[in-house]
Amino acid sequence: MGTWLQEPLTWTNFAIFLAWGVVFLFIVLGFVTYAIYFERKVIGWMQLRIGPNRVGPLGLFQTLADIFKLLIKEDTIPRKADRWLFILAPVITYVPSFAVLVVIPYTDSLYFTDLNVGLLYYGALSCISTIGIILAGWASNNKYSLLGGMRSAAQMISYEIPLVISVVGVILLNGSLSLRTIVNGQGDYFWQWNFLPQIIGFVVFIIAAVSELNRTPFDLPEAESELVAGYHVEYSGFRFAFFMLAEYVYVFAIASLTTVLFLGGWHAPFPFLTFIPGIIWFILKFMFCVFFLFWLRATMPRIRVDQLMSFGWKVLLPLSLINVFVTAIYVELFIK
Amino acid sequence: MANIPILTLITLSPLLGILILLFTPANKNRLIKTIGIATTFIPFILVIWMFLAYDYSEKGVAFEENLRWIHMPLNTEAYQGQVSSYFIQFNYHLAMDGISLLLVLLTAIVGVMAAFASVHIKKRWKTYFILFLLLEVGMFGVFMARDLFLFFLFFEVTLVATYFLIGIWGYVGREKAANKFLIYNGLGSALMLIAFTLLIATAGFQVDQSVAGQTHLSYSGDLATILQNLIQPSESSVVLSAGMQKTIFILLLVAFGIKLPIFPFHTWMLKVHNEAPPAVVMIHSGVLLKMGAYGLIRFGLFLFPQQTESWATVLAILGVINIIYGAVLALVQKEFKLVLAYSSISHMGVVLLGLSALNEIGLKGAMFQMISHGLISALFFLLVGSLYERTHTTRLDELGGLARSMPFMSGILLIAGLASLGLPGLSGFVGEFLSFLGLFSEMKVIAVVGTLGIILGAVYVLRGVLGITYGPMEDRYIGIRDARLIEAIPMMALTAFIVLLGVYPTIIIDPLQHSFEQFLQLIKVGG
Amino acid sequence: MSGMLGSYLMLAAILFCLGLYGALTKRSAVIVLLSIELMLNAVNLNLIAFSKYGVVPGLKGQIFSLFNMTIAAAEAAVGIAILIALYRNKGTANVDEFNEMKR
Amino acid sequence: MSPISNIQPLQWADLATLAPELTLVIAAILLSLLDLFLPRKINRDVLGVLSLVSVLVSLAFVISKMVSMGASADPAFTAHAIQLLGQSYRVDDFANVFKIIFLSGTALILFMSLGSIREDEIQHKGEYYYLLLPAVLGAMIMASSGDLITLYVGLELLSITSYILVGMKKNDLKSNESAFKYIVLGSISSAFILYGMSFLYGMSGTTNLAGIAQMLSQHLVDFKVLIYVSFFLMFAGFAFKVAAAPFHVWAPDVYQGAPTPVTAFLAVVSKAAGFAILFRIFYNVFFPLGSEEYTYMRGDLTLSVLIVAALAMLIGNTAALRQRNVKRLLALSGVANAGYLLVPIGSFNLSNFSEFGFYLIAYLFMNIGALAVVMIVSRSSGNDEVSSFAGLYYRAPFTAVAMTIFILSFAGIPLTGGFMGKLFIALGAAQAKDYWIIAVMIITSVISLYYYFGIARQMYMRSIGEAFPIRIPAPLGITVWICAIATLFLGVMPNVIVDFINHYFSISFDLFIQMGS
Amino acid sequence: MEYTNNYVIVAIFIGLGILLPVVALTVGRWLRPSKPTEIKQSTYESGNEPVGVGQVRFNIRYYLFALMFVIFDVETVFLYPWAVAYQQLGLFVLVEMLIFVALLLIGLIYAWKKKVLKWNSI
Repeated sequence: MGTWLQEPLTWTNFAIFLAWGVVFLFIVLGFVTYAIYFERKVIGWMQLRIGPNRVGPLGLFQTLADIFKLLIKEDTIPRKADRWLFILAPVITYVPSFAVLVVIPYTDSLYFTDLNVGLLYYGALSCISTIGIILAGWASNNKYSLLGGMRSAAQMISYEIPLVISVVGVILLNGSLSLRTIVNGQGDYFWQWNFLPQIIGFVVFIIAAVSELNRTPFDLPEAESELVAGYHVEYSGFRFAFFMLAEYVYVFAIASLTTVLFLGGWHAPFPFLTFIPGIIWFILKFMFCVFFLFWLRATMPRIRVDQLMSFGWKVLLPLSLINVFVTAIYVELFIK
Repeated sequence: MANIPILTLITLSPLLGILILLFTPANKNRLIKTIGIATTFIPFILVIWMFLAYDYSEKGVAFEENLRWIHMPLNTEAYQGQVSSYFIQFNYHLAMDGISLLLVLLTAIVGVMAAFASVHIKKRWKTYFILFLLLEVGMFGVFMARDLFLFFLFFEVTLVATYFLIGIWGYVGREKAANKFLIYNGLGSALMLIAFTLLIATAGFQVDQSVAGQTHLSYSGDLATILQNLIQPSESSVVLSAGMQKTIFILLLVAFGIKLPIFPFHTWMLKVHNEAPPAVVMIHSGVLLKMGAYGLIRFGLFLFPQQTESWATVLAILGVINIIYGAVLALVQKEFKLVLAYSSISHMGVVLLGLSALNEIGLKGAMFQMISHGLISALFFLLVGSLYERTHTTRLDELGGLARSMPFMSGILLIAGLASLGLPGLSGFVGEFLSFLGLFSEMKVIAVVGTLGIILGAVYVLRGVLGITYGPMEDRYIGIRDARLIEAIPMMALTAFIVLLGVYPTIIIDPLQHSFEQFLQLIKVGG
Repeated sequence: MSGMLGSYLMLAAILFCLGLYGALTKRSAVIVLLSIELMLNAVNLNLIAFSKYGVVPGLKGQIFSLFNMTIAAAEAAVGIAILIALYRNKGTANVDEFNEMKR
Repeated sequence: MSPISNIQPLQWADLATLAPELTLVIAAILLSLLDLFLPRKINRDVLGVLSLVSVLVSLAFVISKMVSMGASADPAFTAHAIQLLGQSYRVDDFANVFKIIFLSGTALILFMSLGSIREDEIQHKGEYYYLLLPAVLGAMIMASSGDLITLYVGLELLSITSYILVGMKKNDLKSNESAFKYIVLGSISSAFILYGMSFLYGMSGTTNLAGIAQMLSQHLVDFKVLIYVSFFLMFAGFAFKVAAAPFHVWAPDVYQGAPTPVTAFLAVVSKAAGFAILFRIFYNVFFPLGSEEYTYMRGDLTLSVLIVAALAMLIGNTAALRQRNVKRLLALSGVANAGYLLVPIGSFNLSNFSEFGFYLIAYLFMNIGALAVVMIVSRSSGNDEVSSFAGLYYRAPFTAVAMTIFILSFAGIPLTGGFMGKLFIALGAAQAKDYWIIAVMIITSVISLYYYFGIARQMYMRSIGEAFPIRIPAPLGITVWICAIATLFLGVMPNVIVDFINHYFSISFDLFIQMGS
Repeated sequence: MEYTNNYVIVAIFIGLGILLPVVALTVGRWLRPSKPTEIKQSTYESGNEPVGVGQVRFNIRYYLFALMFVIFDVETVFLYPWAVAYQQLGLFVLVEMLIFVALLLIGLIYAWKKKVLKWNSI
């Protein structure tokens, strides 16, 4: 895949790019479909329930049915809503979530782009989703939505900073923002992966990432018990589906990013395991990350909003800054 | 004798009084007045002494003080290696010639008299005398300064001091009067400053190569330097274009014309005469107006003889307008102070006429007229002050028949009036006579028209003076008393001076002899 | 590439003018602050265009724009803080009503 | 990556050169922490004293640096400037003169605030005190910078801090409002400056002033239009910062709404800093233009500076005629004074920097003095109207006399620093043969007489019913008298300052930034 | 090296991202019913009649956090290039960044002490 990037841009190549893009889009959609199913199953299992089991064998078509239901459901736009923003908000939320995926490398040769500012690109684009959420909250002209939107914004911006700073340590070690270079910088022994040298950064990253996803225990913006459904309370049908879609695409993105940044990407944990193709390793690690996220949701209670904010500012931010300096000093002493 | 800085002593001696006053408690009213009056005597005595010691043949060279003061270096980088220093220089340069001598004398006399007249001041004597003495410093300085910067400095000192004197101690309309005074005179001094700046930046430029291998460039405000550069430019000095000369001359004309005042710029002065306390008007009318004429002579005539010559007719016409306009309006005034104010305008017109003659007689006449008018108007306002003290009005229609209850003051008033209308034997006559004589030989028509104004002068002065002294007296004035001793002394003194000048004019014409020589020579050469 | 430069400069100029127009005419204080940000970002665009397509391409322009972003952020932060204080006391964010002081 | 290897990092040795700046940085940080952790009951004037001390220490560093540089300089002035960080920071006598002005102005302002700021006016006194430090630091950076980026950072450090300082009276609507106006208009002007700078960068590919100057003069023909564009954009922005008409509209409102010491800071330090970069950029970048056939270009640029100067004088002075609020009045007089100060920049002559410096120093003293008097008066009357000066002479005679001195100085009456400054500026303009600007200068001073003496009129000629004496806090009184004496001293003995500036300052080595080194 | 290709793909992804909602919503429009009623279109407030305005004034805290975010987020603008270039630069750069971040930490402490970080209601 990487070789095409070297070739001059012709219509043929463009068509190939486009085709791959579409294929990837369907892969992602497929992932989302079965991630939802998987999530319900896992949570059910952990809560000693069965989970979906009616539609299709083992309930495998449950999510498809849900999607279809959403598709044919009547779509209401509240009279008082700001119509255009209301329509635009889910799109704004969803588009970046898909667009960030472009920088993720899956194996040494399987990647879409190799931007030299890859990480920055990810950070920059993922921020835009926040705007979509605030817009949704605002445009609905509903108290719950607005509060949900604002909460979401406050939470996202509070955790954005630790998230962004926690990866500085990784950048320091590799001297590049290109995700491919970062993976290549990690070795074939698992202790060479960034999560061990960067253990503080890793922990901060994981916590902040979960929060960015608005998932339990940080799912305050859509806290059903207080805000009904938060910013998307007025959304129904497929517009609502896009918020869900965005959330699960971000699950995909964060899981891949964690794998790439901290878990050595496609590298095997030991050199003798390199005979297994990189893509397998990647998928394994990726699956683990996804599973971890679901696991969290089943295990953790939702935290209070004041705890949420002070945790972000008073713990994660100083920690991530410390991590930056510990890493810098380490690089100064041992690498340079 | 040459070691004593007599000019500085004269100029700065009032400061001594200020210093003492600063440490005098504000409530000791008599003490303050005594100190104030006493202080004015110091310069007075010094000036009299100098007047007697003045050696006409030396042109007062003995009296000159020149100290380096402000020395502002300029950057010499542009001339690296060629110029060893480059600077702007303002000196503390005082000197004395006939013109200055007379005006300083006038200042000293009027200063003493006005200090006496200040006994009528009702409040805040301490501040009053401080400002009064400051004003005196300014006036002495103006007449002696031989550096443009220094001149301007003293000029502004008089401006500020007068502003406060009018504004704090004047009558009801004092604030307006003070403001008008400030704005007009501020404008005048601004124009003057522009002219001076131009002069310093052009004619004040000097190249000194006296020491071998060292070139010193300087801009200087020194009058002698500027005169030298303007009249006899050396090859290194900046030659002013005709346009530039004209601009500067007009600026100066307007600047000093406001002070003089020349016709369209006179309105401020009426207000001041009307609203200021009489003691201040004595100074103002007696001395400050002369600063305008002095400036015109010192900077207009002496520095720009050619320009003056070409503008002589205009000056003369302006003078005539002043005379006639002042006289006509003085005729119709109902307020005696305004009569005097307009008469001042008229008399300053005579000064202008004398100047525009551009011959020896005319110039001497103008100078004489300045001195004489200074004394006469000081006397007038001394009387006005005492009068107002008693009657609380100076409106002609409310006054009359005062000769009966205060014969002494009425007599003095009559003498002042006669002097003012130019009765031979009193000082006013000599000035007017000489001025017109001078002009007759140059511009006959204008002189004739001017004389008409003098005739009108007789009418308004007599109308005013006689209206106060004779005629029916209102009942409320019956009990009023004649002048007290402290008022009588200055009145008599001033009268004595007026008579002295009338019968023995040479006493002040002699010192003038040499002062105009160089100028007249230039006129002849140029013409 | 000079055509490229020209169009970037034109875009920056348009953005700058839009920002200026907004800052001077809008009634909502928040929009005024936003317009100012727009002006600053127009400049950043200019700098980056110059650093890429300029006569003498180089990194300095990009560095400059990084500084600008920081400063603009600080400015915006202070602006919002002041606006909050004002809003608390005045109860409105309408620029037309900020007329406490005598003309 | 070659550009990275070009960066010249800060060396340890440079820290000594930066001592004045570092003093302020460290003091600001420590004081802010101190303010946070000091118990509430401790009077925050302690912080004021400490700030004052740090400003004075910094001042001492600047002066010692200046003297040592002056001593080591050989006759050819080659060692006159120390350049740091790849010529982006530059310590020369131009900068040092300005730094002395900034620091002494700030020191006076801090001193007069001690004990005279009331808790109900500024709630967070501690913050007020230590925020002045970064502000003055920004000004110092502006004076010292040789690079557009440094320059802009300094400018914004000053501006942003001033925005906060203006809004320091948190519960006062006027203060909030003026802060908001200030930040909006200030940011717009920053954007203008920046936009102009971006063109400079675009034409030269560098942000270093020397580099820009070199490129511009080499490729003058190609960039004619852009040079004008960038000049006018930047000039508009700077005119905003120094409050020169027609970009002065913010000044009256901001000066009125800000706490009085902050007004003094804006009027003196902020304005001076604006002039510092104006001077530096224009003389480095724009005015060396005009080789051979393009001399008209420089003529155009200087002429536009003079036109703005004339406009500032005219508009400032005439608009001030209508003001009834002293702070607004001083703001507009500040506009006029910005005009006077622009004259030496716009007219080429051999002494323009010493004229400029002299007038700036004179302006510093008279302005701070006048605002200190305003503080005294408004403390007792509760407002800043001109009428609150009524009868001041009866109530506080010495203060009234001091105020009179400031007024005379503002109005340009001899024996005061203000007059001397204006005279020097006028003479400089006359040397450069810009006669018309002299006329404008002097005539507008006449207009100004009216409103300046309006204050005098209130003090001496009006009286209020009861003449109870005003209580004057000692620091305020002392500040007033320091300023009054300095104003008189400058008027009588101007040589001292002028000689000082002239002794150290050299146009070609201190103002112009050379390539290389 | 056709580096532009990378951005072409980025553009394709963004385009696909936009295309999906457009297609899905358009298809949905054909499939779904549309029977709007007054009640359906009213604002949801747990089944009650909506009270007051929907766009309520929110807590001032949100702004404060937004301000904090702006400041700290921009910090990363410097941290990232610094981190990338760090290995090629000298020790002094570490010290400089240390100072820079220390200043920001002081800002954080300031906010902390001034109780900005304390969340007290919704």
